[in-house]
Amino acid sequence: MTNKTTPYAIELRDISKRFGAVQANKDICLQVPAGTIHGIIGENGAGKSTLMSIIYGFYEADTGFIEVDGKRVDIRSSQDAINAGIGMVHQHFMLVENFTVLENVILGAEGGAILKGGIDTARVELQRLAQEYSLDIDVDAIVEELPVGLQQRVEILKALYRGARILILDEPTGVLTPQEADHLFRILKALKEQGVTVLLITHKLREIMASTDNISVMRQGQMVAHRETAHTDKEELAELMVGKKVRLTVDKDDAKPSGTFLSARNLSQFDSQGVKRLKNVSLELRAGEILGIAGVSGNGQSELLNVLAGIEPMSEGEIHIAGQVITAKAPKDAAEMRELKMAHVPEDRHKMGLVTGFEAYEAAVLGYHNSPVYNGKILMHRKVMIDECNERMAAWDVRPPNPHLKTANFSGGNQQKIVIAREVEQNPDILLIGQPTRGVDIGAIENIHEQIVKLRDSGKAILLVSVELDEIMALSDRILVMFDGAVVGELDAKDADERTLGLMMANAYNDEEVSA
Amino acid sequence: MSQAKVPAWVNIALIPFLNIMLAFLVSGLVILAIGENPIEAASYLIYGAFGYDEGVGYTLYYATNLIFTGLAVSVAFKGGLFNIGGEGQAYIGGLGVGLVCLALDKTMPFYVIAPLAIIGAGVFGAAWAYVPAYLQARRGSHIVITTIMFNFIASSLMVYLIVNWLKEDGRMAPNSRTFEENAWLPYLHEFLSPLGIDIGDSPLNFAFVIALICCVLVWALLWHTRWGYQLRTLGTNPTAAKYAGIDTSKVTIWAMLISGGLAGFVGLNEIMGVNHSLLLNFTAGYGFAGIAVSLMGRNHPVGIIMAAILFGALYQGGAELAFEIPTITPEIVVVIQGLVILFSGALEHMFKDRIEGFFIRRSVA
Amino acid sequence: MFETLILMLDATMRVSTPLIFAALAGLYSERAGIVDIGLEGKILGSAFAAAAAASVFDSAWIGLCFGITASVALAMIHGFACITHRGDHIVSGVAINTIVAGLTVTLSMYWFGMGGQTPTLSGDARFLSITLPFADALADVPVLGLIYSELLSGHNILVYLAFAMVPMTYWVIYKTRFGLRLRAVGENPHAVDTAGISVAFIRYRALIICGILCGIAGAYLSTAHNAGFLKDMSAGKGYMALAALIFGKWRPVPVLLACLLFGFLDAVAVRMQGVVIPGIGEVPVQAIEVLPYVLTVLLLAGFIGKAIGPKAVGRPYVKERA
Amino acid sequence: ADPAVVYDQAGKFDKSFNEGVYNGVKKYTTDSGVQVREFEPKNEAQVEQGLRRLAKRGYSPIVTVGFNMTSAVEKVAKDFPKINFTLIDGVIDLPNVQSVVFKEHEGSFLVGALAAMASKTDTVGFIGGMDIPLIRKFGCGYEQGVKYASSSATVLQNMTGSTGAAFNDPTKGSELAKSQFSKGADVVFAAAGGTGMGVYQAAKDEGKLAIGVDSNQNHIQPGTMLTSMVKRVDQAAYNTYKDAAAGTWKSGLVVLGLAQGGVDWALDDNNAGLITADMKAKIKDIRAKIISGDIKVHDYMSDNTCNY
Ligand SMILES: Nc1ncnc2c1ncn2[C@@H]1O[C@H](COP(=O)(O)OP(=O)(O)OP(=O)(O)O)[C@@H](O)[C@H]1O
Ligand SMILES: Nc1ncnc2c1ncn2[C@@H]1O[C@H](COP(=O)(O)OP(=O)(O)OP(=O)(O)O)[C@@H](O)[C@H]1O
Ligand SMILES: [Mg+2]
Ligand SMILES: [Mg+2]
Repeated sequence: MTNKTTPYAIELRDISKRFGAVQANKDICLQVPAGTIHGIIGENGAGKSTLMSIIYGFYEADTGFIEVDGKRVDIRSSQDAINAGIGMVHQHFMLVENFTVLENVILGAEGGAILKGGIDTARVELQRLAQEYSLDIDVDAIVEELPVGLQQRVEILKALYRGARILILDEPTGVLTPQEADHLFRILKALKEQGVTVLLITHKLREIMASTDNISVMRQGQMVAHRETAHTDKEELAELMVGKKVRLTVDKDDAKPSGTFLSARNLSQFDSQGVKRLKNVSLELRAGEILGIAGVSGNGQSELLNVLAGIEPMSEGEIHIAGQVITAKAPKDAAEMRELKMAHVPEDRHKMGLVTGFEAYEAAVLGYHNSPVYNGKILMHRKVMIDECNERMAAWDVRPPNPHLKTANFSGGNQQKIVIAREVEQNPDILLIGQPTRGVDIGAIENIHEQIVKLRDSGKAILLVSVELDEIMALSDRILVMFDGAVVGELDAKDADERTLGLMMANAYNDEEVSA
Repeated sequence: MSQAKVPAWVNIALIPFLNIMLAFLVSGLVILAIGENPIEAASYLIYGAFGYDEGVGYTLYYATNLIFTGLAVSVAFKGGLFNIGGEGQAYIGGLGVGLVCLALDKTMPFYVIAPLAIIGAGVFGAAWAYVPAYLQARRGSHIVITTIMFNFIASSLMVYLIVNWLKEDGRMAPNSRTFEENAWLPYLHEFLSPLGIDIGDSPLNFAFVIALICCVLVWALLWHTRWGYQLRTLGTNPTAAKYAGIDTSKVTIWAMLISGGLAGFVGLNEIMGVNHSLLLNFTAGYGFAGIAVSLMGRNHPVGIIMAAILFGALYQGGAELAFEIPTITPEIVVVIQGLVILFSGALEHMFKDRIEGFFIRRSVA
Repeated sequence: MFETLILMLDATMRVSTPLIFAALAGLYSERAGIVDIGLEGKILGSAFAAAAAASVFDSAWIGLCFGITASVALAMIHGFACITHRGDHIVSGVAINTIVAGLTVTLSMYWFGMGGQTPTLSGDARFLSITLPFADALADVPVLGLIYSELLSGHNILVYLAFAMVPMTYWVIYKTRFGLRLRAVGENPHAVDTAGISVAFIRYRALIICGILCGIAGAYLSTAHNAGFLKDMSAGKGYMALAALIFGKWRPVPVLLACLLFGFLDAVAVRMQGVVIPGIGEVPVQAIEVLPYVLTVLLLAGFIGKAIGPKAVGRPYVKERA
Repeated sequence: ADPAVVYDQAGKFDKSFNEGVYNGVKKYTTDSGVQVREFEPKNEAQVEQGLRRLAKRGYSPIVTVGFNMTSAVEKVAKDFPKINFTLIDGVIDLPNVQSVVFKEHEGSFLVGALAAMASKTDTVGFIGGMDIPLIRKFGCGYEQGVKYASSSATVLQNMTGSTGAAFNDPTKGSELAKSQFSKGADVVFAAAGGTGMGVYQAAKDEGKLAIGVDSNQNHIQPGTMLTSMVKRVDQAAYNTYKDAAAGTWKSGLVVLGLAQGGVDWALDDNNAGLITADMKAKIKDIRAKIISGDIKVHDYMSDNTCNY
């Protein structure tokens, strides 16, 4: 960099960060010219948020350093970052919900020991900012009473109030309606015109293409490509993001779907804040068929699984299964759903699928602990459980094959095998399966995929939720794409390719078709 | 990266041992600070607790109460609930025992009274735990606060009942009348001396046997029944419990009922075993001591028995110590108890993280 | 009748004072996200330290300093466990209460050899009541005179301080930078952290204030309201303060009212022993004593409104999942 | 054998009842040079345990303090017939137990009369500890004395509580005293153990008079302690040891009243200024009349009523 003309607004040099065994960031280099909007894309878990948190001083990098305006800065805390003119809008908002907008904005920048002065200054300053960037907001409103879009505006105001010249936004549109998102991009543009540098993380290619100047792509903790927005397209980006992973070919014949085991109609669900997380989803699970649900995570897939499995009650809609109708008024819990021959491999094995403090043989009956097979009149049949666990460990090649090992002490892949074996071996009619190969190595992936196909071929109905496009395409017979809680498209697996799916997942497919 | 490489004995033996040693060390410093010799104090303490027959009897008698309350805390704890209400539940459990004995001792034989008294202790103790449990399960009221409040309510209730209704006429102290002997739990020295085992004239009574039986039952319940399975699932991973279709509020309520019932059994030992009348304040802090016992015993019946005997020895040895060195009050035992709670409970990460780190580094290297 | 009421309220002020200090102490701590059932232990520890020092140095003020020091030290142990080592707040509180219950008796036995008491304090070793100007002169003025001379005048300085602490706390919590950060850290420590403020430092400071206030509460018990330390003299006041804190929904003025209510019930109960009320008979004192606890349970159960505490209270703040 | 003493749970420094016994023990040690083994139990179980331990080691006689110990002493005395016990304030009928009880009503009568004479408002107060017959006995004797000296006087009576804690709650004591003062009382008699400390403090703070109990408590707040109703538990303890050493200790019931010097009122430098010659003379007269039987003081515990 001897002949650089203007220094970069921010430059990262060889940043690495490791969480325990996870290498979240590895040797990351990044240069962002001042006054540009720089997009960063990458799959879930690629390390984007970690990188931004390092820039913002929330985490400290293990190695590497950061330059701002050509000067090396030592960022050890958020305070350092703020002093260096960096502001961040986090993926999960960092707001004190029962504070007013004003209080949230001045928190940490109160301008004196007594609040009054700071509040008055902030009121005036916020008015100015609001006018300048059309960031209108009622500064005396309580934050938790504001819609998400406005809460995000508070985050932006927070950064600007502190005089941020570099603004990081981590998936800012994940929670926004299209209109709100449009408004946000107009604001970003206005900021850019004032010379603010913006780092924008998003999964939505349409947004990236529409609003950025440059784009960097991350994969598995590394920076894999940099592009100028003008010289790239969605297809290329999608490919860069997904990477040239080993193509997993699963040997399978065409599906021969027969009867319907489950049909769901207009399922909706509101979360505790009253936000609609699942929007009128209808689907059918047919014997001998794998139905894949594709989508960027956080678009309602988890809610769908939970509602189908009976873990969370639905708010609206109905499920028909085994001659029974389940509605919001007549719900069934997870145990009752299992009795209807439905099995469920949850997305998150640590949080849900396993009790990591249990020995393997105990975890291997979770959810089926009431089964007469394992229970005597009073005591549980430990021996039966252990024997069965031994058998399954052999059959599924769980290593080490030790039923008494604490579940926590198995590797991710082997934990997953324990869970899948438990659910599959119950011989269910329906198997709900979420992220079956998340964090599982290639050998195990193959094994798991084979089992899923085998299950289909024996006439089971399978619902597969995965954020891995490869996996969806390799396994599914039919694919639904979810976006923002709703099903936005349905494809026959034969018609699916990465490009189409990638676009649908980013909800950019229809724009594309219209423009094409 | 993981616990995988930390040997099991580190967690179940080394860390608790270090915690208790640190607690003893600090207690030793306190004794040193008040100008006494900790070694000498320790020798009186050990002699008092184990050095002679009667001392052993007393040690086990105190341990009986602590086993009950320790089990009570741990059953709730296994379900992720922190029951600070052992004191109140024990108190009310004693009321149950007392009422049974007072009602029946004149008319019924021992073998009728005893099972009814056991039921009385359990049911009353459980009933006292029920309200906080219900409020936690269905209304989300914080069980720690409600159980604390219920301790106070229990103590006022007992004063009211004993002073106004149960006190024997013409007696000064607020005690009920003394039960007839057929409502007394037999002393163990009556059984043991014919066998040639001498525990002196100690108050150790049949309740100790009941406590041991409870340990076995709790062990079986927690690790060998379906209900125990559900409880442990709930306690370690509530999300997994929901996933498994476990009715969490039902399990919560039952866990507290059992916990309260176990605490209530303190009444058997104290009321039916030793005092033979219903009196005030017989719980004497055993409910709180149960927290230390259960923390130290790692919430396992075997650990609880050992911890209870250790604390029983401290109580008994502490009394001996205070007898021999009057400047040291038996309250030194309370200090040790508190330090155990501090080091093996609140400061568990202080050692744990470092020691595990050490073993991990060693195994990585 | 009116006079009886005034006298009852007069007693209420005296009895409520330690509750007010302790409840405000809890308010600082819990508003910062630290559950503190160790209020009881801090009060007791301070009561002992204050009485011991006051009797040795023959000065109530020195006693107060020692009481505060002891209480702050206990608060720092709590902080060390809960903030630095992410320990369970409740376990730590129980531990502190237990340690103090034993240690005060042990130390006083050693120092004073009086079975867990300290010598009786008199003169300068105690906070004596202050007669407000003209109190005696105005005593005969009807109604107002009585209120002024009996109810308002004639308390010791700590009583007035307790009442002054309420607006003071209100001001600190709602009107200062520290208060803003304190409240924020109890609601969402992540927000505070990303705003460039140290979560641990704020929480430690909150605990120091908590320690100071509990220290005053304890010193009041042993050197103002009473004249010496007695074993277990806090007698559940810390828990009662916690109840008042919940009852007042973690806000200064309602907390004050809750303390006054509890104090009033206490004052009534003191005078109810064996009193026969015509038509009703003897009202058991226990029924009155127990009211604060019952009310708190009802409140927690949502039967008389909802008690929602600071959102992050009781949860250790962990930045990294690793 | 070596002598011993077991205090009750209030401990030997309760400034009142136990401390009285302690004073007797101290005096005996000073006079005879014999050390007395002391034990202060901390809970119910330790009372019996401590007694047993002492008995086993052969201590005799063992002085035990307070009615609370009655059942423990009874059990242990049965098991150790060779050891002698003296129980103060309780009655046990065993060949190796001496039971010492006092005529507290007589002493209370005296201080009641003094209170009435010292009162300017003709209103006096009584604050009892735990609400038990024994304490009512104090109250009833006191009331009779007050009425004897001034038939028009008002006696305000309060009990502190209904549990043992009522003997150790100075805060409540001071609150009760303040409430009695505000109702016009200017002399208050506290028969309430440690609770009394709060009463005396309140009297001092408000410039009223208080009457102590059990030991001579006049020194606690000199100048505002009118007198103390002393109950010579020290003597009971002292005599036990002395008699035992001399071989004259006898089991059975010992009742100590005014005549035996078991109860009395206290006059020393601390309260000399408060007692006028006239009062002194009157009290002397009353005292003589009680001893001679001319004044019959009703004992509450004889029929559990205070009808005199
Ligand atoms: N505090 C933490 N402790 C341990 N591991 C972490 C932590 N934060 C992130 N990780 C891990 O680091 C990796 C990168 O995570 P990061 O959140 O940066 O991904 P991301 O690209 O932002 O993903 P997403 O698109 O889902 O937001 C993941 O494997 C994640 O599990
Ligand atoms: N949550 C956990 N708690 C404790 N130890 C764990 C945990 N998860 C994994 N481990 C341990 O960490 C090691 C590495 O785990 P990881 O999931 O990365 O294994 P892996 O090499 O990817 O194995 P696999 O090939 O089966 O996926 C495992 O051997 C396991 O013992
Ligand atoms: Mg992210
Ligand atoms: Mg892996």
